[in-house]
Amino acid sequence: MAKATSSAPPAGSHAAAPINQSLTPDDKIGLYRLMSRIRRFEQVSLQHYQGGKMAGFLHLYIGQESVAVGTISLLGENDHVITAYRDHAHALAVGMGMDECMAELFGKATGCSKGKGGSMHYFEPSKNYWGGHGIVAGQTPLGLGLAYGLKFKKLKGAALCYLGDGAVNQGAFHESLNLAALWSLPVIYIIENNGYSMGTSQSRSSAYPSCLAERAAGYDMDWELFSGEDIYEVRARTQVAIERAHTLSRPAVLEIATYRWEGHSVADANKEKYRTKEEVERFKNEHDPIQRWRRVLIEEGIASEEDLKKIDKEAQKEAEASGDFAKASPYPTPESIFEDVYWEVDNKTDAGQTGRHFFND
Amino acid sequence: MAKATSSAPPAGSHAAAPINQSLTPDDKIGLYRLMSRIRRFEQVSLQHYQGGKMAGFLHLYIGQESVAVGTISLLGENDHVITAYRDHAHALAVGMGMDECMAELFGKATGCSKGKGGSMHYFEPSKNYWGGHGIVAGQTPLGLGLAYGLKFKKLKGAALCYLGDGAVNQGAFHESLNLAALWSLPVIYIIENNGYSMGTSQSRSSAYPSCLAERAAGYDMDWELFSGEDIYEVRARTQVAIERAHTLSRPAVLEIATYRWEGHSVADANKEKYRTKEEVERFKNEHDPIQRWRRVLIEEGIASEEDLKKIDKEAQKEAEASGDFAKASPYPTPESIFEDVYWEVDNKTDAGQTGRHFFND
Amino acid sequence: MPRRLSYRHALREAFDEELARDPMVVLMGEEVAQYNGAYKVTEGLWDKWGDDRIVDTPISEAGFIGMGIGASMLGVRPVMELMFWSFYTVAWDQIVNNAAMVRYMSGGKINCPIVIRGPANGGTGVGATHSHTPENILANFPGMKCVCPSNAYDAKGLMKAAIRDNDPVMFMESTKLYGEEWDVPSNDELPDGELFIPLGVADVKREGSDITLIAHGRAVITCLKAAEILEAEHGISAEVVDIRTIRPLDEETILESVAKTHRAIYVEENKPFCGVGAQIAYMIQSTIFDELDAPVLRINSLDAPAIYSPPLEAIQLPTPEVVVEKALSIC
Amino acid sequence: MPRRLSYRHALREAFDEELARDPMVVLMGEEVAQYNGAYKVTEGLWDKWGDDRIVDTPISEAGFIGMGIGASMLGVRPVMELMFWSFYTVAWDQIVNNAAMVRYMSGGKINCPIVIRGPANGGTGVGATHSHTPENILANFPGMKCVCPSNAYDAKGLMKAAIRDNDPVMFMESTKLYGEEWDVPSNDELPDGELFIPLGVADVKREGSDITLIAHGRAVITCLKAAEILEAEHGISAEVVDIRTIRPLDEETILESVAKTHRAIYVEENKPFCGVGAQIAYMIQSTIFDELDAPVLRINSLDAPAIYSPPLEAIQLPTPEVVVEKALSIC
Ligand SMILES: Cc1ncc(C[n+]2csc(CCOP(=O)(O)OP(=O)(O)O)c2C)c(N)n1
Ligand SMILES: Cc1ncc(C[n+]2csc(CCOP(=O)(O)OP(=O)(O)O)c2C)c(N)n1
Ligand SMILES: [Mg+2]
Ligand SMILES: [Mg+2]
Repeated sequence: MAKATSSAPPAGSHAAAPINQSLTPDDKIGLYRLMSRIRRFEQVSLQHYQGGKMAGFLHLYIGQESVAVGTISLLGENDHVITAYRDHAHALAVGMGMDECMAELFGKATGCSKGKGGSMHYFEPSKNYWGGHGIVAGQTPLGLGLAYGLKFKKLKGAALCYLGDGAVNQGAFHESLNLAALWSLPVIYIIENNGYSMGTSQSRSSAYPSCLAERAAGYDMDWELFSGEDIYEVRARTQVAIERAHTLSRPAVLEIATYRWEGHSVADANKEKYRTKEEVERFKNEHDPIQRWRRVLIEEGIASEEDLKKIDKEAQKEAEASGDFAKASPYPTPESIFEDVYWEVDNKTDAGQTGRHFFND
Repeated sequence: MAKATSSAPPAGSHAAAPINQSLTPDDKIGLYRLMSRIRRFEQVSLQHYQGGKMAGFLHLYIGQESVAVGTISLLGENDHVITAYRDHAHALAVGMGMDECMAELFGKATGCSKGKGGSMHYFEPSKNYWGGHGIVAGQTPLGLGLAYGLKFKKLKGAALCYLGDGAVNQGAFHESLNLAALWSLPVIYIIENNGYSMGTSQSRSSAYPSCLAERAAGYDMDWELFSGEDIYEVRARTQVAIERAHTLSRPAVLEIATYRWEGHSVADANKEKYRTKEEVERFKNEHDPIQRWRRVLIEEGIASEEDLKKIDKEAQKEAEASGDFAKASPYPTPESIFEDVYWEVDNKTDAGQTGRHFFND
Repeated sequence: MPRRLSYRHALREAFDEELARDPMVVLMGEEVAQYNGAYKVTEGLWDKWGDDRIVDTPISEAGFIGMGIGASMLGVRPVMELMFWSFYTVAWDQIVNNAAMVRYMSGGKINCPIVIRGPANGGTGVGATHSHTPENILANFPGMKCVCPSNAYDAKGLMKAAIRDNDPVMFMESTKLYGEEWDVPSNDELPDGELFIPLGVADVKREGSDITLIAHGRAVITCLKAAEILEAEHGISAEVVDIRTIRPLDEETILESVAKTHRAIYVEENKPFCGVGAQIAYMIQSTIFDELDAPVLRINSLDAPAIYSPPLEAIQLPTPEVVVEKALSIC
Repeated sequence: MPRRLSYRHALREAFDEELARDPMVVLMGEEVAQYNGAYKVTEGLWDKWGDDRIVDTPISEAGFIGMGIGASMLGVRPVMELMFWSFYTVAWDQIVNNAAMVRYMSGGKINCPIVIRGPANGGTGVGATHSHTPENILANFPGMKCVCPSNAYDAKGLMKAAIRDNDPVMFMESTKLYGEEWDVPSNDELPDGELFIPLGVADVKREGSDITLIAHGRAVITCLKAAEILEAEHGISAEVVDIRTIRPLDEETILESVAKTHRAIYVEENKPFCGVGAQIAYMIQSTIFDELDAPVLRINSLDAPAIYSPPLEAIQLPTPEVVVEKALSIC
C-alpha cells in the first residue's frame, strides 16, 4: 500500500485534469450557482438568527464553500457524505433544498430533521447525507461504518467523512484510521483545515510534522495536503482518492486548507481577538473561493459578469424565500416530542407495543 | 524537535554504552536476581492459581522480564512507572515485596492493594508505582498526567508508561501522544510488543508502516524500535529517551520487541492455537532474556553457573515463602468493603461527615 | 426428555439462526471469530460463516462500535460484542449520541438496528474495572432498549428478538451464567418453529401470594432460591417476577403481582444509587400506593466499587439469605 | 445593599480565591485561558494567573481529563472544564475507572483531588448531543461526588468546597443560570472571611407545611416559582428543599421536611428512568412510609432526547405550571 502523498501536480494544471476536462460549461456554472446559493443561504440564515428566529448555535461555512462543493460534485450513486456541525453547505451540495434546511434552523416541522436536530444536526439519507453531528469527531467512526456497509454490500462507492482541524486530536478519529487502513475500507476523511478550532490555532492544538493529514502515514494510509481555494484543484486531487476508494477500496486522509470568514459560531464573541483583522481581510479579499471561480468562468468565457450576478440574485431570492417558507411553517406538535425515538413504536409494530417505552409520569 | 529514530548503534555495542559501563558487577547480578525473582514469583503464583487460591485473571509476564527490569533499572527519585494489567514484573522491579504482591493475588488484607485490586490492579505510590490498570490503554492519559505533574512541580523526572501492542489502537493513547508532544511533557510510552493482543497478531490488529512506534512521527515525537532480549540494549536505548525527558522535557515512544511464553492470561484456552508450538519453543529456547543475561554474566566472568543457580534457588524460596505468607494472611473484613472509597470519609474529616455517602439499604 | 442447553450455547443458536435468516446480520468484536470468543459464546460460528459474517476487531471500542452504528444506518445488522460490557465506557459517546439519538435528531429518517452485547456482571474476581453493570445507565436513555436475560431459554428468545428489532438494543449477558444449563426446546419441538420472546414482556418465574420479588439478570436466580427458603423455612409464599427487559418495561405484570401480594422487593446486582430498583420502586408506589402494605424495598450490590477479594466479592452481591432477611422484615 | 453577583461571576471568584490559596490548583479545558472560556466563566483569570495556572487544551477530552486525573494523583489539584458536561461521553472511561475507582483499587493508597466542571443543562437550543444532564449517572458511582448548585451563592461556596475536597467532585453548572444574579456577600461581609458551603448539606430554600418540593439545579427555581403560585392561587404552602449535592446526599433535611408535610414531589430537568427523583422517592417511601399521605411523585424532562425546536424544548423541561398541577393532584 502506498503511504506517501502523490507528488503534487504542477500549479495551474488542475483545470487540465480529466475530471475537470469532463465538465461542461453548464456543469461549471452549476458549481458557481451552488457556491453562491450556499453563501446566500447562510447570509440569510444569519439575518434570521440575529432577528431572534433561532436558538443555539449557527456555525457558518462562509469562505469554505469550494471544499464541500468541489468534493461532493464528484460523487455518484453509491457515494456517501457525513460531516460535523458545520453542515449547511454539505447539505445543499448533496441536493437538499433551502426550504427544509432553513426551516430546520427555525425549528419547524418542515425542517429536514422535522425541527428536532437544529443547525448542527441536518440529515437526508435519501440523498446519501448522514448528518450533521455535534460531538467533535463523533462522526468519524460512523463514516467508517458507511464505508463498511458499502464493502459489505459489495457496492462500488466511497464515504466522504469531513472533520475540522481541531477534530483530529480526538481518539475516535484515530481508531477509525487504523480500522480503515487495516480493513481497507473506502472511507475518505477530509480535514477541512480552516486554521482554528474555536479560538485555538492549529499550532496550539496539534503537534504534527508537516501537516495534520500526515498522521495517516502512521497507519500506512494515503494522504494529501492541498489548498481548497481553487475548485479545479479540489476536484482533481479528491478524485484521485475517490478513484482509489472505488477501484481498490482504499481509504485516505485529505487535508484541505481553507478559511472561515465568520466566528466559530454566531455566538463567537471573540472572533476578532484570536485572528487579526488583516488576516481575515486578506482571506476575504484575496482568497475567496467564489470570487476565484468567478474569475475562472469569466476568463474561460463561460459566463459574463452579468450572468453571474444574475445567478447571485436568484440565489439571494431563493434564500429569502426559504426564510419566508420557514417563517410560515408550523412548529412540530407537542406530541411529536415522542415520535422518532423508537422505530418500532413509530411503525406500530408488535415490538413497539410490548412494554412501556416512555417514562413520563 | 527531532522526529526520527536515532540511528541504531552497531550490534554488540550496547554493553559499551556509558549507562551500562557504569554498572558494577553487583548491579549486574542484581539485574539477574530481579529477573529471576520475577519469573519464580509468577511461576509460583501460577501454581496457586491452579490450586484455586485466586479468582479472575492472571496475566503472566514470563519471557518479557528484561523489558521491565532493564527500563526500570534506569529510574531515579522523580521517575514514575505506570502500566496495564500485566503488572507483576513492574511492581517487583520498582522494589515492591513478593509478600504483598502474592497476597494481593490471594485477595488478602496484606496485599499491596489490600486485596481490593487483584492481579490487574497493583499499586505502590510510595515507590512511584501507579498501577496496574485493567482497561486497555486507560493508563496512557494517567501516565501523561504524571509527566504533567512533574513539569508543573518543576521536578526533573520522567513518567514511564507501558502499554501492549494491542493497546496502541485505543483513542486515549493517541490523544495522549498529541498532548505529550504539544506540551513537551516528559512521558515515555513503552510499547511492550509481544506480537499478540490475546489471540490477535499484530498484523491483524494494526495498520502501520514500519512499526507501531512510528505513529509517534505523526505527532512529531521521537520514537525507537528495538529488541528487548538483551538487557544492555534495553538500558542503553531507553536511557537516551530518559535523558531527553530529564533535560529537554521531551516525550518519546519506544517499541520494545519481546515475547510472552504463556497464554494471554492463565484462562487463555487457545494459547496453542493462534501461535505455533515451534514459535513458542523457539522463543523459549533461543530468546529467553534471562538465559541471555546469564550467559553475559558468565562470559564477563562476573558470576559462575553455581552463583546463578544459587540466586535462582533463593528466588524460588522467596516466592514460595510469599505464597505461605499470602495463605496465612487474613482476608479483609466485610466492613472494609466501604473503606478506601472516599478519602474524606476514611480520614474522618468534616467533609466526610456531611451527607450520606453510601446507599445500602 | 427436554433438551438441556447452556446459556452460552443458547445464545450461539440464536446467532446461528439469525445469521441464516438474514444475510445482513454480521457478528463483530474482539476475538469473536478465530479465537471463538473470549467466553466461547461464538464458538464455531467463524468456521461455519466465515470472514464476512464473523469479524475479529482490534481493541478500539469507540471505533468499531461507531463503525457498526454507521453500517447499521445503511441497513447492515451488526451484532457487536463488547468482551465485557464494562468496556462500554470507552465507546460511550458512540452508544449515546449516535446509536440512541440519531433517529431522533434526524426526525426519524435514520434508524440503527444494532445489537451491542456482552457480559455485564460482577462476581468473577476481575476487580472494579471489569465488573460494571450499566443497565440502569443505558435504560436512562430514551432511544435505547436494554435486555438482561436470566437463563438460557430467555437468552435465546430475547436475542432473536433483539437482532430483528429495528432499534438499538443493549443486551447484557452474564459470565456467571454462560456455563449453566436450562431446558431449551429445539425448534422442531416448538409450535412456531422457533424460540422468540418479544422485548418488553416480563415473566412470572414463580407464583406466590405474600410478597413479590422482582429482579433482572442473575438476581432472578437469587430470588428463586430465596423464595424456596421463604416457603420452606418461613411459610411465606413469594412470587418472582423476572422483568427480562428493562426498557421497554412490562410494568403491568409487575403491578398485577404487587397488587396481589401487597409487598415488593426489587433485587439486582447493580449499585443502588439511581439503580433499576429505584425506578421500579418509585413506579410501584406512585402507581398503586394504596395497594401497598409496606414500603417497596430493594437489594443491591453493596455500595462500593467491586472488590477483588473473592470471599468479600461474594458477599458484595445480593445473596438469597439477604433477600430472605429483607423479605421477613416486611412480611 | 447586598452585593449582586452573577452565577458565572461567583464561580470565577471561587476559582480566583482558590488559585490564590493553593499553588497546586490549576484550571484547564478547551478555550478557558486565552478565549476567557466559551461561557466566560474563567474571564480574566489567564490574564491574572498566566499560562501555568490557566491552561487551554486541545479537543481531546479523554486525554486531558485523564491527564488531570494522573496529575491529581501526584498532588496537583486540577479543576477541569468540560465546555459542556455533554462531552463527558468521550472521557467516560477516565472518569469512571480512574477518577472514581483508583482510590478503591489501590486500597486507599492513591487519591484524586480533581474537580470536573462545566454546564449540564438543556433548554438552550443546542439539540440532543449538547443537552445531557448526567448527574444521576455520575452519582451512581461510589467514589464520585456530584454537585448541582441552583444559584450564585451556592455555586461559589460549593465550588470552594469542591476544590478543597480530596475526592473527585463532578460539578454541574447551568448555561441558563450563568447570567442570572443573586445576593452574594463579599468576603469581608462574612464572619469566616469567606463563603464556603460543605458538600452534602441541603438547603431549605422556602419553608412550607403542606407539601415538599425537592429539587436540584435550575429545577429549584422552577419549584420556587411553583410554590409562589401554589400559595397565591391555591392557598397551599409548599416547602422547597434544594439538595445542592446529589452525592453525598443530605437525606435528613429531606426526610425532616417530608415528615412535616407528608407529601413530596421531586423535580429535575433530567430524564426520568433511573433519575435522581427515582432514587430520592425510593428513599423517602422506604424510610418514612407511614408518614406519607400520598405517593411520592416526580417531574422530569419529557422522556425523549432533547428536541431542538425552541418552543417544544421549552415545554420538554419542567415548568412551574406542571409542578403546580402535579402538586394539586396530591394536595
Ligand atoms: C467532544 C466535543 N468537545 C468539544 C466540543 C465543542 N466544540 C464544538 S466545535 C469546536 C471546535 C472544532 O474545531 P474544528 O474541528 O477545527 O472545526 P471547525 O469548527 O473549524 O469547522 C469545539 C471545541 C464538541 N462539540 N464536542
Ligand atoms: C478497553 C478494553 N478492551 C478490551 C479489554 C480486554 N483485553 C484485555 S487485555 C487484551 C489484549 C491486550 O493486548 P496487548 O495490548 O498487546 O497487551 P498484552 O496482553 O500482550 O500485554 C484485551 C483485548 C480490556 N481490558 N479493555
Ligand atoms: Mg477548524
Ligand atoms: Mg501484546
